[in-house]
Amino acid sequence: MNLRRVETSTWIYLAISFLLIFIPFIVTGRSMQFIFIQIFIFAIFAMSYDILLGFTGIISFGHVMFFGIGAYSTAVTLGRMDATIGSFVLGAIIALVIAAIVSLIVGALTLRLKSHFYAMLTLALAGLFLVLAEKWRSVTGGNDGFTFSLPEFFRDSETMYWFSLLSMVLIFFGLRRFTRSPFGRVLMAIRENENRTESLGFQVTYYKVLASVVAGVVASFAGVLYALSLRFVNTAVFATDLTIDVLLMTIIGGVGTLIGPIVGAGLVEFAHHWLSGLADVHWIFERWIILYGIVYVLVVIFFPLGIVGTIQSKFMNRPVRALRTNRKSDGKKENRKGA
Amino acid sequence: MTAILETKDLSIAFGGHVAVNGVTVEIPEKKFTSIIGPNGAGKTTFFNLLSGQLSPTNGSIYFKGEDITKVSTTKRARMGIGRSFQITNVFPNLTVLENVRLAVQSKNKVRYNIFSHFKHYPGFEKRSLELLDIVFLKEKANAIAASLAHGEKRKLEIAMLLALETEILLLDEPTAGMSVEEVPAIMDVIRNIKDEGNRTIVLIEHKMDMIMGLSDEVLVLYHGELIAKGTPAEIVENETVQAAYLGGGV
Amino acid sequence: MELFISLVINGLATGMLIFLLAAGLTLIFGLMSVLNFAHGGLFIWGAYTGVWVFQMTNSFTLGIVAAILIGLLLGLVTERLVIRPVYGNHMQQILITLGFMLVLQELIKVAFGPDQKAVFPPDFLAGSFMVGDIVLIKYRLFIIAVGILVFVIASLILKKSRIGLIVRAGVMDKEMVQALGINIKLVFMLVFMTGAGLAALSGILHAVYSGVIYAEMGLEFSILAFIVVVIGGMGSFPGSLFAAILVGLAQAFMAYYVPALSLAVNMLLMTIVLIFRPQGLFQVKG
Amino acid sequence: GDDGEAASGDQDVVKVGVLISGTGALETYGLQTQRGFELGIEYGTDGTNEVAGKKIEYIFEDTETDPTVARQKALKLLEEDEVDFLVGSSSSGDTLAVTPLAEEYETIMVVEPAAADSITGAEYNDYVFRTARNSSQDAKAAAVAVAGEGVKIATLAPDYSFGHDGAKAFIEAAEELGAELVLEEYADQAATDFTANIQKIIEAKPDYLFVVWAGANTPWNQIADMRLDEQGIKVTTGVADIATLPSMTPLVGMEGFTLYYHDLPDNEVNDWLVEKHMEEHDSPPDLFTAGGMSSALAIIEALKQTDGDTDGAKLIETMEGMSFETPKGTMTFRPEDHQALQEMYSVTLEESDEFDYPVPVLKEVLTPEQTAPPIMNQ
Amino acid sequence: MENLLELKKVEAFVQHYHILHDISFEVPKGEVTVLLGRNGAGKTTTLRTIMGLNRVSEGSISFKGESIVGRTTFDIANSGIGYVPEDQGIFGGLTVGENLRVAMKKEDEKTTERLEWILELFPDLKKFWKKEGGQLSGGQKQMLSIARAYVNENDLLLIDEPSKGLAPIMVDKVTESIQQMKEQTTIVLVEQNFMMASQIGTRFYIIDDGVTVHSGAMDELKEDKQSMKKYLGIS
Ligand SMILES: Nc1ncnc2c1ncn2[C@@H]1O[C@H](COP(=O)(O)OP(=O)(O)OP(=O)(O)O)[C@@H](O)[C@H]1O
Ligand SMILES: Nc1ncnc2c1ncn2[C@@H]1O[C@H](COP(=O)(O)OP(=O)(O)OP(=O)(O)O)[C@@H](O)[C@H]1O
Ligand SMILES: [Mg+2]
Ligand SMILES: [Mg+2]
Repeated sequence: MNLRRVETSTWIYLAISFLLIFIPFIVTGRSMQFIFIQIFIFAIFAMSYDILLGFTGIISFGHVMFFGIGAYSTAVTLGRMDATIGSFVLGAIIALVIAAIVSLIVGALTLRLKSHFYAMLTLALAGLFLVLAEKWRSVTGGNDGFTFSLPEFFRDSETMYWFSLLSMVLIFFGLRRFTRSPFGRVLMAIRENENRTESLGFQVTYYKVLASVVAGVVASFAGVLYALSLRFVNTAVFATDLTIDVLLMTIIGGVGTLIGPIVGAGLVEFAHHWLSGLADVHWIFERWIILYGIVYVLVVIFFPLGIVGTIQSKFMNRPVRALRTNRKSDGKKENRKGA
Repeated sequence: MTAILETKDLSIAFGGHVAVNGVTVEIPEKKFTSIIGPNGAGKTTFFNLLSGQLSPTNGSIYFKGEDITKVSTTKRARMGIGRSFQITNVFPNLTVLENVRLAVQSKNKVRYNIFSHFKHYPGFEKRSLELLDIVFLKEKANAIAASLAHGEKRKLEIAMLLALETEILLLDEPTAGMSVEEVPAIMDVIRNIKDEGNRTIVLIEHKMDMIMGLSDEVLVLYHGELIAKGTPAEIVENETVQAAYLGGGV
Repeated sequence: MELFISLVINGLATGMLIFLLAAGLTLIFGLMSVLNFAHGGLFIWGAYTGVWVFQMTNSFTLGIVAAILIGLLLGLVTERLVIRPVYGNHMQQILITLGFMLVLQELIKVAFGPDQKAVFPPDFLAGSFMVGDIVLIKYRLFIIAVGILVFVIASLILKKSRIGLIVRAGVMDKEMVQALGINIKLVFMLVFMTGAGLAALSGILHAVYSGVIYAEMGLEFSILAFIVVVIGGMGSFPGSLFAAILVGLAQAFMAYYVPALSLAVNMLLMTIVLIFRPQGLFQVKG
Repeated sequence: GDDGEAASGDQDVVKVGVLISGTGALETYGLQTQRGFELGIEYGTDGTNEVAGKKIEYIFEDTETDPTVARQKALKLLEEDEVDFLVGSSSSGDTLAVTPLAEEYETIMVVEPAAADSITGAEYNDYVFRTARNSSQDAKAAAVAVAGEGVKIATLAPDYSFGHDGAKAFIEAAEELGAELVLEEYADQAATDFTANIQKIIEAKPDYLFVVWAGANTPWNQIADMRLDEQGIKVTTGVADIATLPSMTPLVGMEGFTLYYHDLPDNEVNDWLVEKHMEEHDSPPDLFTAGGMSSALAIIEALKQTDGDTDGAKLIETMEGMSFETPKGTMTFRPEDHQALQEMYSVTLEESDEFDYPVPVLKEVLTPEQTAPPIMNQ
Repeated sequence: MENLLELKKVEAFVQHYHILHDISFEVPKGEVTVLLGRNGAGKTTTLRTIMGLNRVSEGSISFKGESIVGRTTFDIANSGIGYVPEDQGIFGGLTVGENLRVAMKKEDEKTTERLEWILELFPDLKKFWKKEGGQLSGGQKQMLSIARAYVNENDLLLIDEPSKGLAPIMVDKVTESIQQMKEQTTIVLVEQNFMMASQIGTRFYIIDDGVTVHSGAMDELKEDKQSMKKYLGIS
């Protein structure tokens, strides 16, 4: 990982982003563009998850709560106000602010709770948000949800495409810088060995909370885009399934790589689209989730680093990190916790 | 001679077992103090209390006259108390270089910078490599820490501790499991630090020749209590110490 | 007063049902430190197979036996294919078992069709009787009895045998246990199978209780089981029992007195417990 | 996509895109709609697949019961297939994610079988017509079946929109008929223990308990176990699809309603449907099969009246107030909110010799006027 | 003399790293064979390879005349080999007593006798019988690890750096215990403490970079200043 290589990869990513700009001229159908938009949105969502899972080593089962917060904030604001850019911006700001506050509080709980306990807590919190969305029907329309209209600017599918693409690219480079900053290095250290990080003089608390806030805010922004792309929102944006989806994307793509979640999002969305489209060919494709599940299990066993992670470790001689924790020491850590 | 670290009646009990029992001691500044004592005497626990990994059930700790009994591990590390661990405690999945670089980064107080690239600090890498060189680990700079042999991990520990450039170095059996050939070399590293004369070193060791060769003062812990204190020569002569610790043969 | 008693009994029954569901999970987590999110998959397979045999043969006992057998069998398969590569790594366990859960759930639809299926209790457990003004539903009493039985047996086994020790040691350092001459793989497999058998057993019992089975119930109920295990303290049998009953009672009473919150009661309970007692109510060693 | 007929791009084709839940929790509903729709086209065109000189082509798409997929599939239908009509979908959420597209693309969408009131209420747009009954119609049917002057009623419903909508509408309708509400009870939709709720109901001592229920965990067993009948409380509810009938065994004797059961409606269309369905699928048509057929018949009737013109505005004009024959008798799209008024059936649940589950037996046909729901889109 | 254990041209991998290149040595019954070498030479890897914890790619390992290459670890252990790993391998969550109980293959009188002998040797273990292994001090862990290998009757003991982290007085005790053990059992010892090694060892092998480069009788080595300097850096 020397300076020069970083630069080449940056150029490659920029080039790919540049090429993606022209997709709408080739793929003119809104439905295909819609798939791309979804990929960009879920890539953003998955990258935010990667910050937690891959870089800080925090498993959350409730990451969808921030996504939902983003989606509902936007939808409610646009639904209640005129469909103008102004209300969109307001909605987005509300989304980000709420997400920041919630993630600050939730993140602070990582101090008390370790690994699966934290995971379960976030699951519960996301569940509570789901209940809130179902119950607060005057605002959310209950689980059927509601539709709203978009500002003129976003109505065009191409605009939406470019806007999502731009967001994804900016967020990618932003997060990449974030993870490669001295701060990001410390996050990785925390993932590896929290106690040790502390005794090196880093205040672990702040790092974890800030990572959680960054992840929450980015996820919320993905939710904002999601609501825009769908022009509709219902309680599904708080469903645990979404967390699972985004988890799968991150894992399949490769945790701790940032580019992995993007690849994962693309792959999962396209695989979904094509496999389910094959339902006429053979009934098994109607049950495409089986294939999906099997592929996923295989990936975890044989390519625990995900696609990007495996490529990096095989061909670029990068040190293998991420999920491959030393099994023995992992077990021992458990002991100490029990003590 | 001023004391940089001071404990007053320091005790800690685990359940019913008192591991450190009313230890009152002054660690003189810029001197080399060694702690010896049988296995389970409470040496590591004493270090854990000094560095903040554990908090005492009783008593207090002073650093440069300031009460730090309630100060967190992190803060103490920043104030200048650095330690190495008896059980190797490194970042297993990061490279050796990255392990040290994290310590260097902390030393240079680059902590919350989220905007610049970590490569913008080439000095860190250079410094890390220097340190690795000192502990004979330079060739392994790009190896994953988990793949190191036991002795190599001990060296990495030391490099990380040195990187922090803390005023006090608490070394917990730094040479345990290190090969006969390299013990003297590591001793030299430690001696050099000592000779620079501006650090306080506290060492836990079972290798008496090291203790003898390096220490200005030796503390003896026994069943959690401080039972003797003095120059190496005095301690070796001390009969209680001989019976409880040294035994006959070696 | 009748109301109170009736709520208590129903709460207990629900609690026992949840306990049965959580018991397998507790065993697998408590001993092997494996977070098995495919638990729900084993649960539905137990439910569907058990119900199928029950309806074919008209014998509830055979249904139960079939459920347990399929549980053991699937446990074997799951352990060998899915769990074995990821012992000791919680993160991977969560991920891989979630994926496998999807497979198991979807396979149910292939094997039994996507429709929900109605289930009725066997005649000797059907209906209810009245004691004074209190309605006692037979099947619930049956559940309470089975729950207690399972609890007692499991506790005895764990207390008396060295197996618990071996498994716990195996989780901490697998290589070392093997170096002590223990075939830890076999031991793990057997424990996992037992856990899976328990999951499947609770599947059939639950199916008859709720009167209906459907493929998605696996995930739904495994989340509930996890909640209980967390509240009770991961890996503690008494903890799970206590937590399950707590949840059961809370559900019953909340549904009566504060229905608005009944949707959220499990989640709330877990949140509160996690915040104030992160290790769960019953702390266990190891 | 599932092309019903070979696609050809020429002018004399009318294309219909049908969104169904082909996978996911509602996939059985999706299948019913699909079969009904196919049969509807066959019946409506006398097997020619042609109306007003135009060939009808239809494409089924699976929404997977996911609004995102629903929207994507709808876009595909509208843009790539350039459909002239949309039909669907099995879930209200999916439907709501699509209805704005109908307006945007000025394409008529026939909603079937999604029941949320808001589709023809708060979220109404001119291009949406619904052949499915909405939740309020269900509730009215239930009210008509049991309510009367001085009758005490209680409700039990799952605690989410569907349950609340249903209970509210029922209470309104029942109170209008002179009934008195004594308890409105909501239970967690995922709960398995309803005894606390039932306990409360017993204490409130209503004459009738109206249960709105959908989803798998049913309260029927427990209602029977808690011996409501012995306490003089009669249960009433909607009878749903055949798959759920076995679980209603404990409710035998109950008076309730249904929107469709294959031997209830007495008309030519239904006779044909039952016969044909038996022939092709070896089973009787189910709850939403009739609905799927109705949606096809509505489209055919509209095309007949416009003589094959698929212009949105023209179709709206035509379809508002349009009546058409369906397996459920004559349906009429109410001009105000485009909701089809339709027959509902008041039934008694009885044991059957033929099946090992109870079946609904007709008590009374409720006319479209009797069950007309309030207009909610203003 | 009969060789209890024999390694011939063993090559082994740790993950995909080729660590052992050519390890050959013989362990005659009833003797203490010492493996020496600097850090990272491959001593630990050699012991782990014997225990079946690493993949052998070439060469043979035979124990009691039978090849044990490719056999599972527990099988090898059950054929009569006890192992004290370098990192002690204490089950941190189990108590001292439980740690020993897991190790005990039988609970007969003989075992009880041995246990008593061990507890006499290491009174700390008795004192902390109910304490969790993870909470022991470094030296106590070392004692427990040794004790665990002693409770069973084994034909061969593989002991990796037993003196590490022990107080001088304990080093003496452990030395003494090994002296006693060697009456009944054959021992392979990896040790950095040359004093100790030379006291108990009968025969030595020096490993360097995964290759056995030198061997001989322990007594000779003490005299052989040149080899000492060349391979061990001791002068
Ligand atoms: N976390 C803990 N819980 C309970 N007891 C503990 C804990 N940590 C240490 N002890 C006990 O305190 C005593 C002192 O342990 P400590 O690790 O300080 O010894 P030590 O002097 O460093 O010994 P060694 O030379 O063997 O490393 C031991 O008896 C140990 O069992
Ligand atoms: N998991 C691993 N991955 C890669 N290399 C490894 C791994 N384990 C050990 N090694 C390498 O194998 C070599 C031999 O290691 P081993 O632990 O056998 O040495 P040793 O002779 O026991 O040293 P020490 O005296 O320090 O304990 C070392 O260079 C080490 O870096
Ligand atoms: Mg110590
Ligand atoms: Mg070694």
